[in-house]
Amino acid sequence: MPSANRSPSGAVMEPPAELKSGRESLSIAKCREIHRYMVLTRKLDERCIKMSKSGEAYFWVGGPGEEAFNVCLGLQVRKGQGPAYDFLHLHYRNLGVLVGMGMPVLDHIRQMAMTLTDPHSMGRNFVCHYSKRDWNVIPVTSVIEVQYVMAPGSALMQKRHGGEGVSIVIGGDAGTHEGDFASSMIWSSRPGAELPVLILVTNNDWGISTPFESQHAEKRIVDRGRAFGIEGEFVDGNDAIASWHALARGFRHCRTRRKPYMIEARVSRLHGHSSSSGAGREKGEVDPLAAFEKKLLDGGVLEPHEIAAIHNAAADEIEEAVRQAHTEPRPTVADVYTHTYAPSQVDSVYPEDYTGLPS
Amino acid sequence: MPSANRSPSGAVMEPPAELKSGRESLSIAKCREIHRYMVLTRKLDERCIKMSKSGEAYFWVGGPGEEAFNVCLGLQVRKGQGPAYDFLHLHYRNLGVLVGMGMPVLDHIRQMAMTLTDPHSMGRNFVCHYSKRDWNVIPVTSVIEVQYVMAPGSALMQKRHGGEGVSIVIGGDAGTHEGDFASSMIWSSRPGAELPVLILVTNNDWGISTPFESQHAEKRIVDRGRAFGIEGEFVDGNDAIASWHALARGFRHCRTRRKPYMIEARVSRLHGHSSSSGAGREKGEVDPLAAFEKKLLDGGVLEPHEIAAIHNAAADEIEEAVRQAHTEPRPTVADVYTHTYAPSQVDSVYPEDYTGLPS
Amino acid sequence: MATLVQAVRMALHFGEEHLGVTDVFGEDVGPPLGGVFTATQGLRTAWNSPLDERGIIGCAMGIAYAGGRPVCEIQFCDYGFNIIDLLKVAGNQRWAGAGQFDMPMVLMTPSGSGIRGSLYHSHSFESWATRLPGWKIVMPSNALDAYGLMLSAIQDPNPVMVLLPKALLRVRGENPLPGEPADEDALKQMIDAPVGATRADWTPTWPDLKPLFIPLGKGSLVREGTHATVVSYGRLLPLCVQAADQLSAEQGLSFDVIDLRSLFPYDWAMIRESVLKTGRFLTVNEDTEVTNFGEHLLRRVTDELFYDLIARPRVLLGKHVPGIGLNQNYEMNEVPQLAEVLVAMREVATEAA
Amino acid sequence: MATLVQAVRMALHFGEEHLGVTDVFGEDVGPPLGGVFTATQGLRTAWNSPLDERGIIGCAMGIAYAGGRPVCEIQFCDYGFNIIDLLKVAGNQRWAGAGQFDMPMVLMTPSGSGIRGSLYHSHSFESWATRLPGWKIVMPSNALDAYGLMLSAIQDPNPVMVLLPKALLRVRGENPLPGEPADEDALKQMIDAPVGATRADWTPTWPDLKPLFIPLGKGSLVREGTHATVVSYGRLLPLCVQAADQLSAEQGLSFDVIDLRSLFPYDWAMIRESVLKTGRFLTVNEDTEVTNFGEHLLRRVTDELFYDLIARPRVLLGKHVPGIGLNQNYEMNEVPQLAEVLVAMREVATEAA
Ligand SMILES: Cc1ncc(C[n+]2csc(CCOP(=O)(O)OP(=O)(O)O)c2C)c(N)n1
Ligand SMILES: Cc1ncc(C[n+]2csc(CCOP(=O)(O)OP(=O)(O)O)c2C)c(N)n1
Ligand SMILES: [Mg+2]
Ligand SMILES: [Mg+2]
Repeated sequence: MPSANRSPSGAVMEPPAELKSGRESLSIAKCREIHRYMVLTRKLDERCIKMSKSGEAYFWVGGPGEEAFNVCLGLQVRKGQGPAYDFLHLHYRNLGVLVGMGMPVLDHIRQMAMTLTDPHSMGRNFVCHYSKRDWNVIPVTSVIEVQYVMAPGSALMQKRHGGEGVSIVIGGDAGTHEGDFASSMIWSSRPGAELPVLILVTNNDWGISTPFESQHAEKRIVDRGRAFGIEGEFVDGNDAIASWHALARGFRHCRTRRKPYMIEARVSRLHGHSSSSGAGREKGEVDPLAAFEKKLLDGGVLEPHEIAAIHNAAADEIEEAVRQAHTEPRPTVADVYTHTYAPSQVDSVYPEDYTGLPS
Repeated sequence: MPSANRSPSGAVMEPPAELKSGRESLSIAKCREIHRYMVLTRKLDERCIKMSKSGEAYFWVGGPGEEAFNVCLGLQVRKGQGPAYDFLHLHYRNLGVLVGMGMPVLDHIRQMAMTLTDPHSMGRNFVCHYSKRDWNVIPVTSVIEVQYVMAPGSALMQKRHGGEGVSIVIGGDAGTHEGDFASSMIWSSRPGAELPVLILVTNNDWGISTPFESQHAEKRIVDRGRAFGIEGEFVDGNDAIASWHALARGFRHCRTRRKPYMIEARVSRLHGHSSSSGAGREKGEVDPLAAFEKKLLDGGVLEPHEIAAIHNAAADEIEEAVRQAHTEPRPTVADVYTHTYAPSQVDSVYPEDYTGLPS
Repeated sequence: MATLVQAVRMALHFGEEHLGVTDVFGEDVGPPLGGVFTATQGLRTAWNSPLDERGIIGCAMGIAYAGGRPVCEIQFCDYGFNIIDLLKVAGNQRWAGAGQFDMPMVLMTPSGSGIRGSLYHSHSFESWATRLPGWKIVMPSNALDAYGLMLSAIQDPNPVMVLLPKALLRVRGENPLPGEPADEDALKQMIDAPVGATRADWTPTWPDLKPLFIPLGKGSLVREGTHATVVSYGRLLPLCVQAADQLSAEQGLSFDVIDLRSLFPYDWAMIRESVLKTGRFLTVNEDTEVTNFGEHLLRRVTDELFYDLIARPRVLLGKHVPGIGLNQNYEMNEVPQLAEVLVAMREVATEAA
Repeated sequence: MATLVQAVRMALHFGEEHLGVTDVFGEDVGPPLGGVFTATQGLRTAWNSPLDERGIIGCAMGIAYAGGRPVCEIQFCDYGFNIIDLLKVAGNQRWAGAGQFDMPMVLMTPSGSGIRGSLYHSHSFESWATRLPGWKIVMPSNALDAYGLMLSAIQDPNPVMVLLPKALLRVRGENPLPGEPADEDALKQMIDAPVGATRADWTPTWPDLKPLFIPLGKGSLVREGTHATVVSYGRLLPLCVQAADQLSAEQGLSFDVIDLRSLFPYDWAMIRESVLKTGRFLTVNEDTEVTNFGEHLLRRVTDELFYDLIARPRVLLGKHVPGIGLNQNYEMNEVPQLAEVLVAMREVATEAA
């Protein structure tokens, strides 16, 4: 929505060109885009929770309550393959990042439905465990925090390559207590060899059942970067506009100064840890989507019926994907060994795909 | 030397009752004691280096250049067995700590000479790899930094037990880059469950051949405690008087507030990393013993001939220990399996000592 | 009857009250959750730790060094691969330190497949664990053994690892624990934390449990027969028993089925005696097949009983693949299931001598 | 002739110049030291890392993901027990990720006993390493194989672990590397960093090396004979050869001695053919004996060749103890030495059929 749309005061109310949050603001067009992806993300999670309960799938994990931060992140990624582009070292809550980057919902559903066509894992891994080479999405592993030790490696290649590629790494608050979080700071900040790692922590105040304040003396996790000279900030990750700008600052710092930046984002956990803990809707947590929709309504950017239409469109798109996924092939016994080893000219036993013990 | 010895100015010069370093001072008696133990420590290291070169032993590691800090530490330990006393989680440079605590030099030499009588390891482990149950000296392992994750465990028992017992953990600067250093801070500072861990780092500016400044963005390692609210300080570990007081503050904090305290001490590495790197005397490093002796001479506390006598006495004591150790029994094939498992009433295969595979 | 996980919980309670257990801890081990499998609900000494497996093991070692008796948990054995160095130190400190310090710690962790857990909730740990000299390793296959092995694990002054078969945690035992109430609903009321808001105020009512120490190193001969010896443990043990019963009923083949229970030290006398009787040996586990603990057992049999064998000794193991896939067509074809157990047992029993 | 460690260094140089190696790194790997065993002196891409093994493996994985070809070092395999989880991820990411990403990383690390290294410079790693599906594991026993296996390790798009036998690193080869200068003093002048102050200004002069790719999965039959098959690798391989020569000279016993070189995948065809010929099998390594890779080899032999064996197949392994002791009376009695190799080989060759 171009700024020409701004109406002089007193005239017919037209939506403003920018939506405000505190002292920051963001263009209406971007807000609409963020909102649309947030809705799609939320609906996708909700549909997957349903699948985990209906018996269509065994397990659900995802990021309801993190849509604002994750979508804003996904939209700012420079996506592509190789060190000229951003690398993504994600964990199991980053649905919104991939949705923001433009992942077809069908691909997410395929992983949930454990089809052979699941491009991320061929039905092998849990949902939200992405792997996408053409977008530099490093295979997500369930092992907490190991992504933090890999990010400096890809950042090293990016720095050496030249350009503005950034290695983004993200995980939860409890996970920062693994030593790998410290390693990430150490390896990103070596004197004269600083690396463009955007170190992100989504703090939802919980590790499964364990409250943050019961284990963490750190008032702010982001403070841990100070001793290493790592710049950073704390942001309300439930505020899409604030998140957008914090991430923009982080990206700018990494892209131009080729040094690390750390952001701790306060987010919500709206459906508990995972389907293992029931995945019921939690009370008392800020809902970033509801909050953003209120802002969009209050700002006159969207009408209630427009919001409803966006929700419906998302639901329809997802329903179609679920239908489609159900028709697709499942892995069979023949798929057990594939992709264990890459073909190799210097291997006399497995020059091609793996077939079990050497024979 | 009681303060009554202080002479009015202008009178016959008598040694002062306290020796000064900057704004701090320490009693002459304590300084003499520290000095004597520093000399014994240095001589012991030098004799062991000789043994490693003469073929009497294979390998040397130790702490020449760390005598000031280590002896001051050893002298302030409350030694004894069990949670009422201090626990020591040491690494391979803490000779001076044990000497300061009163370890017979013969026990150190026995380990160096790999005798069966070596009380620390029965000739199994490298020198300086102590184990001493009656003084709560946890078995030293060569694995860098693992001692830092154990210290909170013993501190937990101490806090629960009541009293003033402290868990002391110490290691080098490079080792702080292992995740275990971060874990130690995390586990010592849990809100409401803070632990009396005295976290020490002896920074000698090197990890084997790798200079500190090439890897560490941290200006001060001790700054890493801030985010966790861990109090601490940096001290010149080559200054015995400064070290004494820094450690005294650390002990007091831990003993009374039952919370962690961190000290980073700048120390020297006078004979390189170990015998693997030749163990020759390095140039350009401050010698804490020479520095302290200069202070003692300048302050009129000791005469040159007194210092010489102290050195000679230490050398004689050590020589006698070497002679003794050479007469003592060596392990034989019969000793291979012993102490693999403690005897157990609930074990039907190994109710007593281990004898190899189940039969 | 109590489930296996209830039996673990009751053993830990007995340990707290009678065997000096000072700390039961790990990720989500304390209230409100009491463990992701409920193993530690209601325990007096249970507490939540930071999300840091290295810290957990280190803390347990420190507690043990200082005179405590800790039971720590690694939430899934799948997350125990960054602590092998610490486990090694826990296992070698006594030997290295001339026998000065005991290390009375227990590490418990769920192991094995069978809960549709995909790559990181399906690992087996025994082939790693048995490579740790200084440690003792047990793995119960039923509630009563879980109780009796846990008590021995606590009592033993050495580090003991208790591998809990994930897939069997909710299976009820066939024999009551000493002191277990007869009514399983009553037991549930007493010791299972309620779901929902009332949990915050809940305290358990513990039955009057009695000690049962199943000696480490003692197997259990759960079926007796003549045609072959089958050694297993954990998730696969009940399948071996089921197969033995089926093959007995359908084909008249009878088996010695040994529940090893204690993986190190193992009951060599029991295995030896059985193989001397049957002349045929099969061991079954689900860990990956290259450098697998079952291969050690086969080697022992070959070492000492080669000339007593009347047929090829064999193993039935998990495939050498990087993970267990979520879609059950992966899992079912990667680790042994009943069908493969039946085939392997029939073959070892009937192969021409 | 070049020493084994010089061969490794030359292979890394060849890798940097011709095979796309982007980074050779680890603790003390870069200047001035060039590795605690000198393996990385003078290399263009060598750099020192923080003292953080987890960071080293993670960084290597990140580099490989981003298109680089890293060779990282764990200073001693003894310090590689806190990284097993990362090694597992490096090995399973391809399978888990539907084959999208290659992982062309090499991890090299000194392994085994023989340098009077006490508990933490004497560990063997092969029985851990071979439990990592997705990885390939090699262990050369001489300079030429070290060169050829390292080049293949670099070239292979999968993670490859190169275990370097600590005790043999300074042993000279019997065959020249392709392009190696004939005069070993000349070679030393060219590629060994000088000791002392001149090192700072030193640059190496590299010989004009040629490629040699020893295929992964190919063993080497280093002695041929008829009485028994002996499979070994690393430090113990030369001892098996020495024993074979001695037993041949003194007792007329001849052996197939197979240098496995590649531990996974291993050359099953070569082992099989040999055992079919001799009917007798012995495998020798120094890793601890419970759940040991040699037990896997024995199991394969039992699986497929049981009825072709004319004597008990056997293993000679390190004892199940928590560590290697410093006093040599420990070490000599904990891991196989020439005397035990001689006994085991004579016994397997002569045991009554
Ligand atoms: C290394 C490791 N340990 C334990 C687990 C089990 N686990 C899965 S999620 C989780 C809590 C993570 O909390 P946090 O890092 O705050 O992320 P959140 O789920 O809250 O987003 C735990 C303990 C794991 N996956 N990996
Ligand atoms: C986990 C581990 N990695 C590597 C080593 C090999 N190593 C022994 S000492 C050392 C350097 C230690 O440096 P620092 O921590 O600064 O202690 P310093 O020796 O300088 O006192 C290294 C890398 C080890 N012992 N343990
Ligand atoms: Mg969280
Ligand atoms: Mg240092």
